[in-house]
Amino acid sequence: MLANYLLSFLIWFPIVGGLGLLVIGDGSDTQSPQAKLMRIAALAFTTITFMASVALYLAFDNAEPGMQFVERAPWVEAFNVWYYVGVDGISAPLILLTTFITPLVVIAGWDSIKSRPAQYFAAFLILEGLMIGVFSALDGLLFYVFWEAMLIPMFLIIGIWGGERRIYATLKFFLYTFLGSVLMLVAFIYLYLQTGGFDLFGFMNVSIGMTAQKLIFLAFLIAFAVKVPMWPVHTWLPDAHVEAPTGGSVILAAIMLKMGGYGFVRLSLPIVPDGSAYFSGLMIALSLIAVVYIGFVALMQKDMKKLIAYSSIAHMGFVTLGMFLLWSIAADTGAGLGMTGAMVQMISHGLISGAMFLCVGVMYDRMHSRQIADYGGVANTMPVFAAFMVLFSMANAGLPGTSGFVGEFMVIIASFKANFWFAFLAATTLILGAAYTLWMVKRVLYGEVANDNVAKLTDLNAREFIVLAILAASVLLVGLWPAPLVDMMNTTIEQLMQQIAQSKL
Amino acid sequence: MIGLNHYLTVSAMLFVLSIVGIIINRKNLILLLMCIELMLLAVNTNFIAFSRFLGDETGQVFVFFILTVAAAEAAIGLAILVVLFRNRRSIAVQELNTLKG
Amino acid sequence: MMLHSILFYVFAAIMFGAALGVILSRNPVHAVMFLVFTFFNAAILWLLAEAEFLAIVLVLVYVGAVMVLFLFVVMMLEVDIEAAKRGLTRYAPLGIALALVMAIELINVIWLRGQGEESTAGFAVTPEGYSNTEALGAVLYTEHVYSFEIAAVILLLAIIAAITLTMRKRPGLKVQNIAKQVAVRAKDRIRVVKMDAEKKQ
Amino acid sequence: MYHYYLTIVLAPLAAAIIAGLAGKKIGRAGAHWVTIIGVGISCALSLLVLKNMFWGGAEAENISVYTWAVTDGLRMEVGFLVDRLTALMMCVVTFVSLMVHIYTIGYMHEDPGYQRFFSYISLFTFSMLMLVMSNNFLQLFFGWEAVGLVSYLLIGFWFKKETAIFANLKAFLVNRVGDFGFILGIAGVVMFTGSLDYATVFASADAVAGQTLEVLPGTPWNAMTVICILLFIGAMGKSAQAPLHVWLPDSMEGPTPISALIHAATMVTAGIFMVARMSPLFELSTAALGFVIIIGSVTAFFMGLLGIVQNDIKRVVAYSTLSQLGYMTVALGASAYSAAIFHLMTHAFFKALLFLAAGSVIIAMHHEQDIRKMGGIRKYMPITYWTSLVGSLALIGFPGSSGFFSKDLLIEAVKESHWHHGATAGDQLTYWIAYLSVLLGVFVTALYSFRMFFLVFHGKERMDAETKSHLHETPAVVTVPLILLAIPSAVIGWFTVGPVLFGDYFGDAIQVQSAHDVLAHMGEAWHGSLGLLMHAWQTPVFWLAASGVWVAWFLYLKRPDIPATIKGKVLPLYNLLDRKYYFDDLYIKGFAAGGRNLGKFLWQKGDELIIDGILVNGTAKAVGRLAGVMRQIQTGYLYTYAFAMIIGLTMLLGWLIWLR
Repeated sequence: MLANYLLSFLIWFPIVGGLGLLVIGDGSDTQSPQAKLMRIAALAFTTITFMASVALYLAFDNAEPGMQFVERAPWVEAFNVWYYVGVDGISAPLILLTTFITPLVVIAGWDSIKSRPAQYFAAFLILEGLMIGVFSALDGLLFYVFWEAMLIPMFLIIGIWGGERRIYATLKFFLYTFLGSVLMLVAFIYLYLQTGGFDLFGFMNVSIGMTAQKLIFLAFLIAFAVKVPMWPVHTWLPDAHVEAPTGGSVILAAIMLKMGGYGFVRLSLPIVPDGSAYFSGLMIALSLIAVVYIGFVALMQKDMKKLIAYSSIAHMGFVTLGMFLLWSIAADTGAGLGMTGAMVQMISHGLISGAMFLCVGVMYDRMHSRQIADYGGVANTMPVFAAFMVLFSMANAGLPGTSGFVGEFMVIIASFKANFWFAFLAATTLILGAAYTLWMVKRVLYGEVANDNVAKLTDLNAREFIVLAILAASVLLVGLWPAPLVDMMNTTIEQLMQQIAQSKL
Repeated sequence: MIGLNHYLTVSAMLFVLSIVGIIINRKNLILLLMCIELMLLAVNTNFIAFSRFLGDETGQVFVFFILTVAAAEAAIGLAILVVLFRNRRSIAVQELNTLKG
Repeated sequence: MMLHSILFYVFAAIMFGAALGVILSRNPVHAVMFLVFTFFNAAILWLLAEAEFLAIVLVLVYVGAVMVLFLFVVMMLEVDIEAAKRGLTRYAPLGIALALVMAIELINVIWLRGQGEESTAGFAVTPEGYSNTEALGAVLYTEHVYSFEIAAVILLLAIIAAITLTMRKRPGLKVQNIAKQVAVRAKDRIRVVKMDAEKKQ
Repeated sequence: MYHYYLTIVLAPLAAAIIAGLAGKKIGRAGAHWVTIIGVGISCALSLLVLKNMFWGGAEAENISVYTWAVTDGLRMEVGFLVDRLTALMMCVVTFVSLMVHIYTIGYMHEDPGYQRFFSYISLFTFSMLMLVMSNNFLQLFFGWEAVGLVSYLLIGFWFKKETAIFANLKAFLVNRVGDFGFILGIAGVVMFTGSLDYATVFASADAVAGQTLEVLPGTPWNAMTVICILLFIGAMGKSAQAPLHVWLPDSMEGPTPISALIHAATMVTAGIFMVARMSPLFELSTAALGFVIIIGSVTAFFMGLLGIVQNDIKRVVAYSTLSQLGYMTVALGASAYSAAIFHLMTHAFFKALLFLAAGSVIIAMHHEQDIRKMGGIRKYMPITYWTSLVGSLALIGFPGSSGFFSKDLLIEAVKESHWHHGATAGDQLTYWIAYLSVLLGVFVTALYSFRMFFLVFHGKERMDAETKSHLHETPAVVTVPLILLAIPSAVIGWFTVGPVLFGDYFGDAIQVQSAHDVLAHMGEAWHGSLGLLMHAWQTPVFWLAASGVWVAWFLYLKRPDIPATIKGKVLPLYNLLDRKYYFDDLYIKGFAAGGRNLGKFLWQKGDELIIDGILVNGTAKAVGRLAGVMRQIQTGYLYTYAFAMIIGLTMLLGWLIWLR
């Protein structure tokens, strides 16, 4: 049965493709016929991967709370490490998001990457496979290997194809995330010593003392908080985004940030529920700080990419807020709503922030500037683009009917059950999100044509139009009819909530 | 009676003296080498005392080897010193700071 | 036994003074001589401890070879003695304090934490007919023969190292290159020039 | 009827999508035809629905269209609740929207963004229909925000104009402040009832009223009061109640047709409609009703005052809208929901009329909006003149006009409300504030309406010669909607007042507790429209309105020199009014600038200085600096290392001896 190896196919097919590109590709410029071949090959690989993930979606059983498409084979027998992968309602949507975004990134980088296109696309292909690996790994060590390996292509993408301060940004990115994940490894080793294996389900079932739970939670927290990123370990993100090439920013915002949220759901909550309960107040506080504090910070950004990066942090605050509401809610229902909201928010943020970065990329390709002050009146010369940008901005501001609203709505409702003031602070995003996004829109798109450069702008070409149109359609689809997405998660989240609610002491 | 402790004391005094020698002589590399020889002497004395105290000849065998190695060391050390002097016309310790990057 | 103790104290005191001389004398030649003297005294102390073989070796190897080497070097290098010995360093007080601390520590170890009665008593009396040299040889060539070989290699190494380090080619030195001399060919040295016969008168 | 409802909603949406996406292909005419047909279908079907309700005795229908999402026991659906309240609103919305569509053909015919504009206004109609037809809070919020979005797009339609794009951002943000409260209110509803569906929520409302919520620790508040006030904050944003009214006057920067659409018939009425829809909840919290009525009174009176000093023709109408919305809110607070909705309806007609008439004048004046540069236009534009007169008379409540019935009865309802009969001093205070506000508001309304009317249509011709030479009546696409709107403005009150207010038209759609039911009380003394008309002369309302008109006539036609004198005498007061009570200054210099400064502070001090500067790069720098210090130890002299070794040895020995 091919379906038995579907996940492995999803993981390794793009990696093999990427390695192939690396082997065949040389450092030629974008104009050569060989570079063209590389692009087409990269697109083919990502598209086939996406098709395979569609197959995964079609074969996915919404009613099954456990793992599906499980593959298990011994890897390092001396340490009881397994090649153990599988998906459930939490990871499957994220895998779909990954395979959905990557082809778009390939198309977006079609001819805006001037140097070493083969290596550029290869990096994205390998990255895609590794990210799918993270989302599907069920063995701690496998998870860790994918998690760390993922840093390498991203490090290279920012470091080679990035902007002027790319070395600073990429180092900051690398050090931050690496520091966090090393602590995760420590936690894994502790759990390995307790269970004699790296099986995540073994980790979930073993009982752990309170002190150990707290320490494990903190180790996980540092690893995942950096990735999410949560305040105050967020400062790598704006720098990394500003310097990364458009495709890098898109992947970073759309998928890599989700790793943090996914880590919390997959590891922190089920493995150390009591530790999570102990620190849930802290988590909620940090999340709310992210929403409010970062909202204000985003308001004052002069660089569009920085602004979107900060708005990403604020939106990811909703994710962590939704996840840790359980222990603040007295009633028996409502926490699942927060969790679902958090998951939906992750998917939605992947689409929206990806789209926003692509929008900035479209302008950057033409003007080679990300400064808001260099723009003004772009809507006059690029009306179609302006329409897309307004749509995505509205989605970013959480307008109902777009995907940005779904998660925020659920999380706000759930947080109201927990505490009025949680909801109050969370809901400030309605004002702040609109303020920073639309103020940027006002300064960039509206007004008279600001300068000659803007006057010379040309509207979207077919390639850009297709990418943005696909994203716009998906943003609207999730916003108007989130049921398919939510149904996919429901059973798993229900089971997860029960699991978390039980003490493991 | 003269026993272990007496020998140990003597060698300790010798050792401390050689340390003082190393510290106060920063001008002349030869003197440093000589202090090291003194130090080895102190160590050897210890070995002999313990060997006698325990009635085990192995300690003396050690001294034998130490003497061998010390002779080799002195030979090479002096050779280095000669080469050094030849190249820099000085063996003053304070001028030998090429270790500092 | 009384004599034994007196001899020990006397030679220990002399050795101590000689060691002081090593570190304090201004002239390196004097320092070397003091060092030789120190070694002699040490050898006597070792004799008192009935380690005759090593005492002899110390005198032969150290005084006879190493110290002479030192002396050679000192004399050969013609070091500007006065300049080299001018004044104590600024670290001296600290160094001396440190040395004192260490001395206190060592005394502490030796006298307060020692084996008590046992360690202050004299060494055990050796059996009749005991030969230190023989006993040492017995273990050295059996148990430690491997180390012994290595020590020999180390010495060889030291010889080679010392030679290679100090050897140099002086420009303008007239030496034979035997290999070159042997390898020489006739045609390198003799060129046969063909000449036209001289005109007959 | 399901397909009817679906068509009503989707026709404008489809039209909007066609006009928006295929605008270039179908051309200008195609764009206006497709949208007018779309809205026309909606309007016709809405009228049919209303007819079925009114005369056919059709029952209210609650239909679910599709399930948006279900999770954790919370069903989120999209569906329609069509009862009599909804039917009325649908008709008002679609009818006014249709008029505006037709009018736009004339108003915007030179504009390059013609198709886009039609797309927007159709989308607006769709959003508003979604809002009023919703059967649950989620969809209500969707419509709520969607009208906010489209108003943002419409106000900023002329996106090259700096004032317009400032106004649209302001409008959206102020609305968002309201929505902020609204979404919290919805969250409260979900918390206490576990449902978003109106029917379920209303059914469990009584149970909620007994519960408390500790907003501030240690002080339990009535849950229903908290929910209702939060919901009403949303209404304050949308219906532009003080202090969230600031967006509305500025939004006049948009093209005039959307002023009519937004400010007369649709967006601003959303708040009023919502409170009426939520009457089962609001009825359970007297405190919330008190909050509503006070906010309404303040808005009704003080915003009216501002109309007197405005010189922009559209802004005068805008402030009048604010004031009238205040009236409606007061009615809501007095539990006279039907009166509020009735006034909403009549107001929709005459205010749309006034806006469109103002737009007509603006077209004729070549986009001059300052009333000081108009005057005596009556003879050039007779149709506009007469329709404006109808609108103004309706606005001030001239006996017989639609405004008369709605406003007179509204004031009467306030007078008779439970606040008047309340026992506590607070009740009485509330009553007097509300009653005096609405009563004095009548005078103010008459004054500013006719000030504008006289300045525009009568008196000296103050425009320049160039404009004057081109001055003529606007084309039929403009005047026909004026006439079509003037008719209901004049007469609709006659035959609807009885059934709507006293005939139990709304049935279950609006629920009022019997103790609060002022309209039922008034209904006992109801003798038909004619009877009310006969007694019009005896009410203070009439005389206040008349005196307002007289003062306007005296000050602006008879003795135009006096206003300037008055202005000089009470300069501080004038400044206060001219600067709109300094609300804008407070918001822009206080909140907006404060927010920006806070953002700058957090960014530069928090992120860049503390986190990045001190914690992140500071750590790196500290390591570097430490290494720099440590490097000094590495002198490169052998004896230093030897010395260090000896020190270490000594310390190790010391540790072994003494410390271990």
